[in-house]
Amino acid sequence: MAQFRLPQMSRVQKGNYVAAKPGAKKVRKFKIYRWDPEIGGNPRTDTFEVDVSDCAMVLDVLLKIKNTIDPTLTLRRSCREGVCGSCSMNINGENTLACTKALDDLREGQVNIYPLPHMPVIRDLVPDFSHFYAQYASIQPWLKTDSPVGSRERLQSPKDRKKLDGLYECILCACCTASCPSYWWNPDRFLGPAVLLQAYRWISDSRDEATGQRLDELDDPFKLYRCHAILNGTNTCPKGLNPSKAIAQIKRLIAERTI
Amino acid sequence: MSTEAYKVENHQYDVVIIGAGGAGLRVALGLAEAGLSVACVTKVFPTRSHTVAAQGGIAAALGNMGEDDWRYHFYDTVKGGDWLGDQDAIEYMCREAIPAVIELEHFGVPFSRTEDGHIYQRPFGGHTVRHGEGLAQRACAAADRTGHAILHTLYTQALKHKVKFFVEFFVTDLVTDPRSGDITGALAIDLSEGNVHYFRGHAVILATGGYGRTYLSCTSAHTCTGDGGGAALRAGIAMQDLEFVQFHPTGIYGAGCLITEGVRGEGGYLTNANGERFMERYAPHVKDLASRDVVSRAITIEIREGRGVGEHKDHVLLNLAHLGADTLHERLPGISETARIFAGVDVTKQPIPVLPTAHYCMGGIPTNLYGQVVQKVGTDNDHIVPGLFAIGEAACVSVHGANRLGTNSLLDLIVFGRAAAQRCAEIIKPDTPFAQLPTDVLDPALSRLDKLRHAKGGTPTAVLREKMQRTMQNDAAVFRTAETLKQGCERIDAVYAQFEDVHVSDPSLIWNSDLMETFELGNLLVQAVGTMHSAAARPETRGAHARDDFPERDDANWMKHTLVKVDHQGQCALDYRPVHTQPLDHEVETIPPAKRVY
Amino acid sequence: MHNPRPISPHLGIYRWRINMVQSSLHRLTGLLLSAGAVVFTWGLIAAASGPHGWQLFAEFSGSAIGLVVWFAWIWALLFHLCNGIQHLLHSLAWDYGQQAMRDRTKNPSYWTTGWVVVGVSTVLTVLVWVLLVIRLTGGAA
Amino acid sequence: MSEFPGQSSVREPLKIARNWGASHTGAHHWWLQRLTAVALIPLTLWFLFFAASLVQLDYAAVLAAIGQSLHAFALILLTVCLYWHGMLGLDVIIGDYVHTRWLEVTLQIALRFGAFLGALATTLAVLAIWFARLH
Repeated sequence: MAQFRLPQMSRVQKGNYVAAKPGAKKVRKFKIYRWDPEIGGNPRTDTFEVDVSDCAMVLDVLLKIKNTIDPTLTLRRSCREGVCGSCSMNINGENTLACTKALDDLREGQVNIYPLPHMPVIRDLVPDFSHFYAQYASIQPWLKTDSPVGSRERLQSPKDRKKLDGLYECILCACCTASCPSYWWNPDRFLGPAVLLQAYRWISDSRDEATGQRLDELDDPFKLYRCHAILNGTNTCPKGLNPSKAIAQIKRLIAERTI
Repeated sequence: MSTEAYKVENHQYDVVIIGAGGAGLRVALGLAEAGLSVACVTKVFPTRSHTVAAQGGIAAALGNMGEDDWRYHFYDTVKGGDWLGDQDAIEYMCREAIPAVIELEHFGVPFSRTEDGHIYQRPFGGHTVRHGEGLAQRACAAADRTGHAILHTLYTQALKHKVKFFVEFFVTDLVTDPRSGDITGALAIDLSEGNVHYFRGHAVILATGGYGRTYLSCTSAHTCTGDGGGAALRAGIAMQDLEFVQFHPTGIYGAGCLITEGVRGEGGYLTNANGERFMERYAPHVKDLASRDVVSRAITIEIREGRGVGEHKDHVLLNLAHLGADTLHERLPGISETARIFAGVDVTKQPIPVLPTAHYCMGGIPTNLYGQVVQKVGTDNDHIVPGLFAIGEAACVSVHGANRLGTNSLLDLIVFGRAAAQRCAEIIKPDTPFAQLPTDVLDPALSRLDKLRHAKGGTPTAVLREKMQRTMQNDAAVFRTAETLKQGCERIDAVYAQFEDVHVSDPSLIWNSDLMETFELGNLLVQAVGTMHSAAARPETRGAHARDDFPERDDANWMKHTLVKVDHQGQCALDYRPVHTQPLDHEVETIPPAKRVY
Repeated sequence: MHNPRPISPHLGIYRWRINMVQSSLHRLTGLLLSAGAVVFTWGLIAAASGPHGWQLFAEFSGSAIGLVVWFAWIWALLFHLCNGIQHLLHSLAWDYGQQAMRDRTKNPSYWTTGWVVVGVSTVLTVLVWVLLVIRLTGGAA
Repeated sequence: MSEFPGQSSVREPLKIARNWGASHTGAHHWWLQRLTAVALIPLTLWFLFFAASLVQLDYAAVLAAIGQSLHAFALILLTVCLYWHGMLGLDVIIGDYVHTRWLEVTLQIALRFGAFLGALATTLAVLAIWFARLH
């Protein structure tokens, strides 16, 4: 059966409490998931009281904790402006990028921070993405053409180019994929929203000559049709993209060619 | 320490690439296409590299939107670089730009389009036609996400060509054969498993990007720590022109996030506290589209003279509301989002508060125009270091000279990534056997790894890093004087010395980001030291290196590249090598130095 | 080999929004309706088998358990129906609240329609039962 | 599932990602589910009223109502769509949650037989009432 409860060794225990330093101006509490592979055992949640007076985004807080309280806190981060997709994590129950999630946009009270849901954890907030990347590779996400090209660019009308808007901007942060209950229960066979959005990005490209083949490859009860339009992915996309809609469009295209 | 304690996994590839940004991916797929075995070792998943943050465009004189010629591009680049760029390399880049960008389109990059279906091109700072007579529309753009579009597409092409990636492998050092002194490969930690790996190759290509994080406020990602440059300096390689660090005129005030020059290309303009379009005074012809060093200096002067906006009068405003919601939505959707998130500004109604922010390192590891690392050996100014390549921001070809033009960095990645792949394919035969190496070849790298891993000094990495960043921010800023630079040298040397006292809190090798940041700090620090000392030694104003006390360019004495070596004690050895003023062939003529007006 | 990696928390921490509630209910009501199909079959076979068989079925339908089953079935049917219509619209790639999502200034339109689905199905259930009760108590229907 | 991707597998991720290929059968399922769903909208609404009209009727009147040709026809249509739609739905639920291979296959087989038998029995019952009324 699909495991709705976490396996015994994955259940989260209560961890340490770090109080704010005296003289802190604006204190907020952050409960953060921790797991150290060298120690093993069950993961825990540590709670940090942090002076957030000089922090705008959740990432600022995490780096402040790392720099001034606990250097062992582990997370991915890079661009800090929402374009690289490194710092995706679950903040107050929803997947998003820590670097663009403003503290002011979070509801009052304690902030809960977990790694992306239902993924194997390497350490603290760093989950293992290798399967996600392999699934991305499995849809052959590159331009496929056989027609010869000259020394000039292929032409594409602005109208056709517009079809790629809302698709090519995906940053592969996996927020949507890790928010999808269907993916939680079938990660090995369901491609998940992010990868399907990318599949649709190539299906929609007027220059690509493998559209039919791409649709063939997706026509499978598990790869594509595990999507039950729950819309968690669309809800959570930090870039405001719409994977659920992309998936609906793939399904529609596949259906249309059979009728 | 005992190096036996580390079980090292060995890999052999024809070519080992370190870094998987735009340059790393372009060279990787070129090599894979040529049938060489390639390992691409990268500390972040390829699409998380900082190329992804490039916004405005990639330059190529396609002439899709009006008159253009690569020779104009050549002229603009030489002039933009304040005559410090090598004209042979610049000629190569500007000419190859056209096929290189067309090739990107063939790879599938989703460029924006003109009405007739060609690649959309927008104006950019410093890009002109007929040697400054008019603005050129030369920046090929995918909305304002050009870097993202290119990086993702290159990654897909690398997948297509089955490039072998080692993702989240952190390279700690280059490995040198102690007998010959040749670079034989690199030592890396697999972050997810905590194992040590030795990647051996007939060539090692450094595509590790710039060292922007030496500054406190920069547009660079947290990961832009110049790891290749650091490793090269430690391996005894001299770096070139480090003093030239570009400040982008329009980083968001406070956050430092980049707002592309493409905003001004589309018609945006800067204003001061009086609401005046002050660029008209500094660059009467092209105004807001002067090259970046000019605009950054102008903004700094405005603020200095009390015409800055805001409570502290410490920034200026970038106006774009007049462009209209439709244009903003279609052409600049990304910066609309960034401005909303980081400045709380609705760009359809309000201007964006901006400030010059450290952005790009013109300097780097010196190479020829095939990406091969060159050093000055005796009288030979272009001695090729066998088996070592550098491309992208890590390298200094030098096409950007003293100041890079916007959109030329993406171009640099693609053109020289491509060139390096071609050169490797010429000089390396697939599956050439490897010679036996001494058994202790890894010892220096392993002992450094072991030392830092167990570093138990009194100064946390984060504290030291901030000290370095503040020093660079204060003393190697847009304007420099002998005084600030002297003080900067003393301070940065002190920070360097303090690195001996660094504290790493956790000896684990599995995703130990504290350890990783310490390695990164080590890399940043050598380059910070090199930058400060190179800058202190150059008494002239050229491009991004602006001296208050020497406001003029001094071509008689200083039209030459700085070379700097930094030894293990942090001592700098400076040397100089001439600028190549001769173009490659007769298609263009040398552009003689002239006063730079825009 | 490293220590076995834990699986990060999922259902236990994820924030429920109306869309997730709808999806769970759609599944739950689907199961109820499938069970109801068996009752439906029983009723028709009972009718075909003769007065005695029908009597049993009618008694069950009128009993307390029977009434609960019917109530649940009708609610399940109406919810599944309304939600199913939204699903069909989604299948046409309609109602995804496109642009409003981008700037996060508005809630996506499918949250609104989600609440409409819940509201309409509840109102309809009540309405059907009011009518039934009126009929059962001998009122004109 | 047998291999949780990335947790303790010694297999290459690409092996797991590509493992199953595509069965090219999803569209059929999707199409039939929606087709039966659309048919069920009027059919179930009609049935609500029809069932309500049977409340408190005596046996003969019930038989008479079911035996009306139009009603019998609608009931058979409803039966077919209901069972078909239900089967497709339960198929998805089993696929989502049941990952023990033998159990999954057994349930899928049982589901198909069950749905077929259920639909057949219901249809026969309606036909029997209709024939009885004709004669």
